[in-house]
Amino acid sequence: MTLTAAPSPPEAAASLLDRLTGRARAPRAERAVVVLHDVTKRYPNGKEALKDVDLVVPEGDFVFLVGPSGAGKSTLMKLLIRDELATKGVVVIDGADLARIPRRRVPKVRRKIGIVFQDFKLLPRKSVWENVAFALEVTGTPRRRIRPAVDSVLAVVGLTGQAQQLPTQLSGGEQQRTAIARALVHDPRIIIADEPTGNLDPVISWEIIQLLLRINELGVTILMATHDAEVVTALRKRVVALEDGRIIRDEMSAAYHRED
Amino acid sequence: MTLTAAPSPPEAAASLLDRLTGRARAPRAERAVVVLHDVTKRYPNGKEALKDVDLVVPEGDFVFLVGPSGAGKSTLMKLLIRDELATKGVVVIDGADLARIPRRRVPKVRRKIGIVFQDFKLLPRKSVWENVAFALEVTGTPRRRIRPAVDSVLAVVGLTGQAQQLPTQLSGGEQQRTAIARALVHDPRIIIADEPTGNLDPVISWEIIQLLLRINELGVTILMATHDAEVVTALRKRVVALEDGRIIRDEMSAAYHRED
Amino acid sequence: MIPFVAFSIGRAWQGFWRNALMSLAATLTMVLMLTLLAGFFILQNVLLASLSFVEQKVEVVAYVQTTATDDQVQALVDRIKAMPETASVEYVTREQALEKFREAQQAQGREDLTKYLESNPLYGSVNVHLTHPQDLDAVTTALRDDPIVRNVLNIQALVDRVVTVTSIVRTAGLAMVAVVGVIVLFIIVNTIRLAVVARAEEIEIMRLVGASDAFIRWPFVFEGALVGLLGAVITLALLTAGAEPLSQAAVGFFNVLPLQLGSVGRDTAVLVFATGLGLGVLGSWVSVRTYLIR
Amino acid sequence: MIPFVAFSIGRAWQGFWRNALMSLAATLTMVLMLTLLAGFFILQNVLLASLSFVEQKVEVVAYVQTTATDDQVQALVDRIKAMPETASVEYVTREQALEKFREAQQAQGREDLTKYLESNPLYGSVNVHLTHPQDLDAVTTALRDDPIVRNVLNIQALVDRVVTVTSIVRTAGLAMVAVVGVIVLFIIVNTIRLAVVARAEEIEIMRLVGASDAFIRWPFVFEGALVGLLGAVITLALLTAGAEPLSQAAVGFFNVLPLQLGSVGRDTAVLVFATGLGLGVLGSWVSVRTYLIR
Ligand SMILES: Nc1ncnc2c1ncn2[C@@H]1O[C@H](COP(=O)(O)OP(=O)(O)OP(=O)(O)O)[C@@H](O)[C@H]1O
Ligand SMILES: Nc1ncnc2c1ncn2[C@@H]1O[C@H](COP(=O)(O)OP(=O)(O)OP(=O)(O)O)[C@@H](O)[C@H]1O
Ligand SMILES: [Mg+2]
Ligand SMILES: [Mg+2]
Repeated sequence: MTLTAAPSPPEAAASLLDRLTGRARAPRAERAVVVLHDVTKRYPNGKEALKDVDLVVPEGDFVFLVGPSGAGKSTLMKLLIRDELATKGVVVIDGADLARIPRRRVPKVRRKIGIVFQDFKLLPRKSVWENVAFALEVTGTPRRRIRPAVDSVLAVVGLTGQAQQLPTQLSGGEQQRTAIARALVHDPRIIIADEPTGNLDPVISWEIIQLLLRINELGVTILMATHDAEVVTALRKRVVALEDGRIIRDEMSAAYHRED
Repeated sequence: MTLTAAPSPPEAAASLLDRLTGRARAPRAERAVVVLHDVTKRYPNGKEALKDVDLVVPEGDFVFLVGPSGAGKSTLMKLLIRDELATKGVVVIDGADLARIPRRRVPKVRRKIGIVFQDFKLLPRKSVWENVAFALEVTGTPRRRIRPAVDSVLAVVGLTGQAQQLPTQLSGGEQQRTAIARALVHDPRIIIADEPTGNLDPVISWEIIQLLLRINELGVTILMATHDAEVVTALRKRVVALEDGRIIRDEMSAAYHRED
Repeated sequence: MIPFVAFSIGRAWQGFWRNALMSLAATLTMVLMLTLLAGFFILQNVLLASLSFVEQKVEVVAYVQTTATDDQVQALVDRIKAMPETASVEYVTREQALEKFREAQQAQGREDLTKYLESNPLYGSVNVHLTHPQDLDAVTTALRDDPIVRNVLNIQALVDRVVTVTSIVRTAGLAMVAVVGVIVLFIIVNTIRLAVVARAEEIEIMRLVGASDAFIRWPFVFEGALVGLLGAVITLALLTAGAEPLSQAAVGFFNVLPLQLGSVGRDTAVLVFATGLGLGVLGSWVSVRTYLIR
Repeated sequence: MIPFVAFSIGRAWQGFWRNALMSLAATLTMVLMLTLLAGFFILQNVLLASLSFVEQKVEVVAYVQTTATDDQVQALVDRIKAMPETASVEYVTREQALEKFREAQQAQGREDLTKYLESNPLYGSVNVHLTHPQDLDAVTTALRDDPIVRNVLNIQALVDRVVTVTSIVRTAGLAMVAVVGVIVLFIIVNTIRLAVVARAEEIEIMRLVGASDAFIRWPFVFEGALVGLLGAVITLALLTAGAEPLSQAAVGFFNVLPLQLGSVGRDTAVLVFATGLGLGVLGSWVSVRTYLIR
């Protein structure tokens, strides 16, 4: 893992990657960073993808979102970054009510979140390196700090060799890892990962999960939708199960399937 | 499972779906439908995605293609539908040498194959129904035969309710199932599925695998790339393992990992 | 065949509306370009009509000997009339000439000098209007060769001037129509290409699922034809709506220069339809080709 | 601020070249449209110059009493010269008038009637060229009111004709430039919109990863500016290359109508640059807006 040789900054400003390598310690808090209250989402075609959902995620939590295909997992995540607006109910991210904040503050909220989209959503005409760097550039990060940060996060996900390729020149798993790198690089407070290991082989899958666990231990809240029963069951984290738009289960230290 | 009520046609013309439901019996043969001989694929940027690959798949085989991310699985599949041309070596599909046949015969070869792309490749401005129907329309199938065929294949993958939605209005798993439906609907002789269950929950995953197994029993050759160790190990089919562009293992009745 | 055409047209129709923003942008471009082309075509016709009007004003005057008999003059007039270069011939007798001279002098407020004369000092003349002023030489020679012609007024300088101006204006007009035509062609083809490029992915997917070239191409070609036809219809509607007030406004002009525009309306309609449809089809055909040859 | 601008320009440059096909298509459209606009602008200037040339040919002729003294005539000439409506004034004496008359008669091959006279029957005249033929009335009245003026030649009919034709041609020219200008505007904005629509997905992704509006908009705006600038530069290069042969070809025309075109070259350059840059920026701004307001 290549890392910046910069002198360790004060704790408050410590980057995710610095903290990952043990140069900074994790803050501790019990504030709720994600709150959904009585949320219903009806799409224009009438489909109710979420129904009366209540969910509170305290800072530093690791939550698995499980449920069958079409249950509403991605819809929930879209609400969190205000890609869609809730039809009913309140969505609060780190104190900001997404339906109330002015439009120009929306990007600021989104930058607190690192999101891995289920369909990756890579910029088709930019290289892997540029796709990842983009998340830093839009926050006005100076160029000299962008370069080392991107290089090291690409090393973390194992894409150093593919840095200059375009998304169309990547394998499925490489695209997915690019999306993961982009979600991590800007040091977000919350990471939302929608099926981040669907295209990865078991070895890399586990590496990515380990990475997310380490990041989580540093105080970053993680919300991960997955169909990988093995991983969920093995980790014994909080599991929120959706079915047909409703939360049917919300247990701490749980498995993929209900255990009664 | 909704199916057409049409009277059973003669065996030779029996559709995949008819045969699936037991109305027709499977033909038996031992001809090789897929042959790769000494195939190397070098991409324009110099990357060698496949190196000296030899692979013979007899008609009616069920082959799992496994290997880490970036091993060359998707590249191999792209060669089979002539999306890419081999840099060296011969690729033969059902007797047709893909590098030699005239351009206008290429679509005919592609229609013998049903392919599930890793990134789905759905037409963004057509509904689920139209995306699936398209594979029949391009072969000049009359309208009255298209409707029942599409309806029944959508029922098989569980998308009857989403038939009129656009791909952007689908969940990840629904998109994947649309891609699967499109690959099945035109009754192909070979099915190539690139990570067809990456976005599906365990239950639907198993249903799709069961479906592919039943189709395979009817004599259709199946090539499936997957990272799902559980499925591969459970089924004990032929496993071809790629690593860094080379075939490192090709065993009958094998597991996901090498068992020595 | 018929199912294939029906399929292609149906798909073209869908493609047009599913991509509404893009299709309407292309159609708008088509309308504007066809309007431009039609405007130029009409203008060019007005210009040509104006120029022939100006040219027909060129008059060759041959003075006739006082000794010439009426028969001789008539023979000359007939001979000149028979020449293909001649538009019209008029004979002005000595008496008419004097009358005209007097009127002209009076109109200019000059004293009538003719009243001091006992006899008419003027000559009768044969005035010839030319179809094309370039033919001046032929007619002048033909007149001069006749024994009853005393002399032919030398208007070579004037004619040269008229010929220079009209030929330059005519060439410039043609060049402008050509330039505008080429621009219209490029823009329309370009616009359709942009619309097709935006759907490169769609074409790619069709290829990969085994669609033959015809199944990919024809829906696009029909879509191009739809854009072309729609553009042509809207353009013609606009032109028809605008024709009445415009010709009202131009009525002064047409009074001053009484022009014959004949079948311009029909020609314009044909031009607009042919261009719209042709370029729509051509543009799609060429643009889709780029993605098929692979 | 400076890093942001540098970032935006860098990204615009990348965007332009990564989308080369689309960008070049848009630039081509820009070039063609600007060429059209420049062509029309120049044409309009030639037209206006031609019309003022024609108008300056309108001459008011006032015949002066034979009894008028040189001082009186000079006073009249000075007075008329001082009028703002007057372009130039010329005094033709009786002797000059006779001389001209003789020349004219001779040129027309007519017998010289004046040799039968003992005295000069013609009048001296003050000939006034008007700046605008519409001012005929004012000048005619001023001349007629002078006691030494015998009469003023009535050219109202002629002037009316000229005024009608020139004003119609002038209005038509302006209308054409306006129509072409609007078409150019729409086409360029439309082309840029098409190019932006094709990248809607890209904009969408930027929004979702937290790019603020400015970070999304400005690269596109600079890219539009790049298309505009490049289009303008190519257009001007083409015009400069074409100017020499074209003006060579038109030399006959300019000889016949000695026109003053003055600063048209500079004005055209300014017009082309301003339009290219302005529409490029405006087009992107408006097109991107559609995707930001959500
Ligand atoms: N834009 C949309 N318009 C209409 N319906 C939609 C839209 N997006 C999603 N849906 C529907 O809402 C339901 C929930 O979709 P969602 O993407 O949230 O599922 P998911 O839990 O992420 O499933 P998967 O595991 O397959 O990704 C699906 O049935 C889908 O068809
Ligand atoms: N168009 C391309 N140009 C250059 N390199 C490419 C291109 N497509 C793929 N590659 C490279 O070739 C290698 C093999 O890619 P391929 O898509 O075949 O992998 P894969 O086995 O399907 O992986 P995954 O399981 O992640 O989908 C990768 O390292 C990838 O970066
Ligand atoms: Mg999903
Ligand atoms: Mg792959």
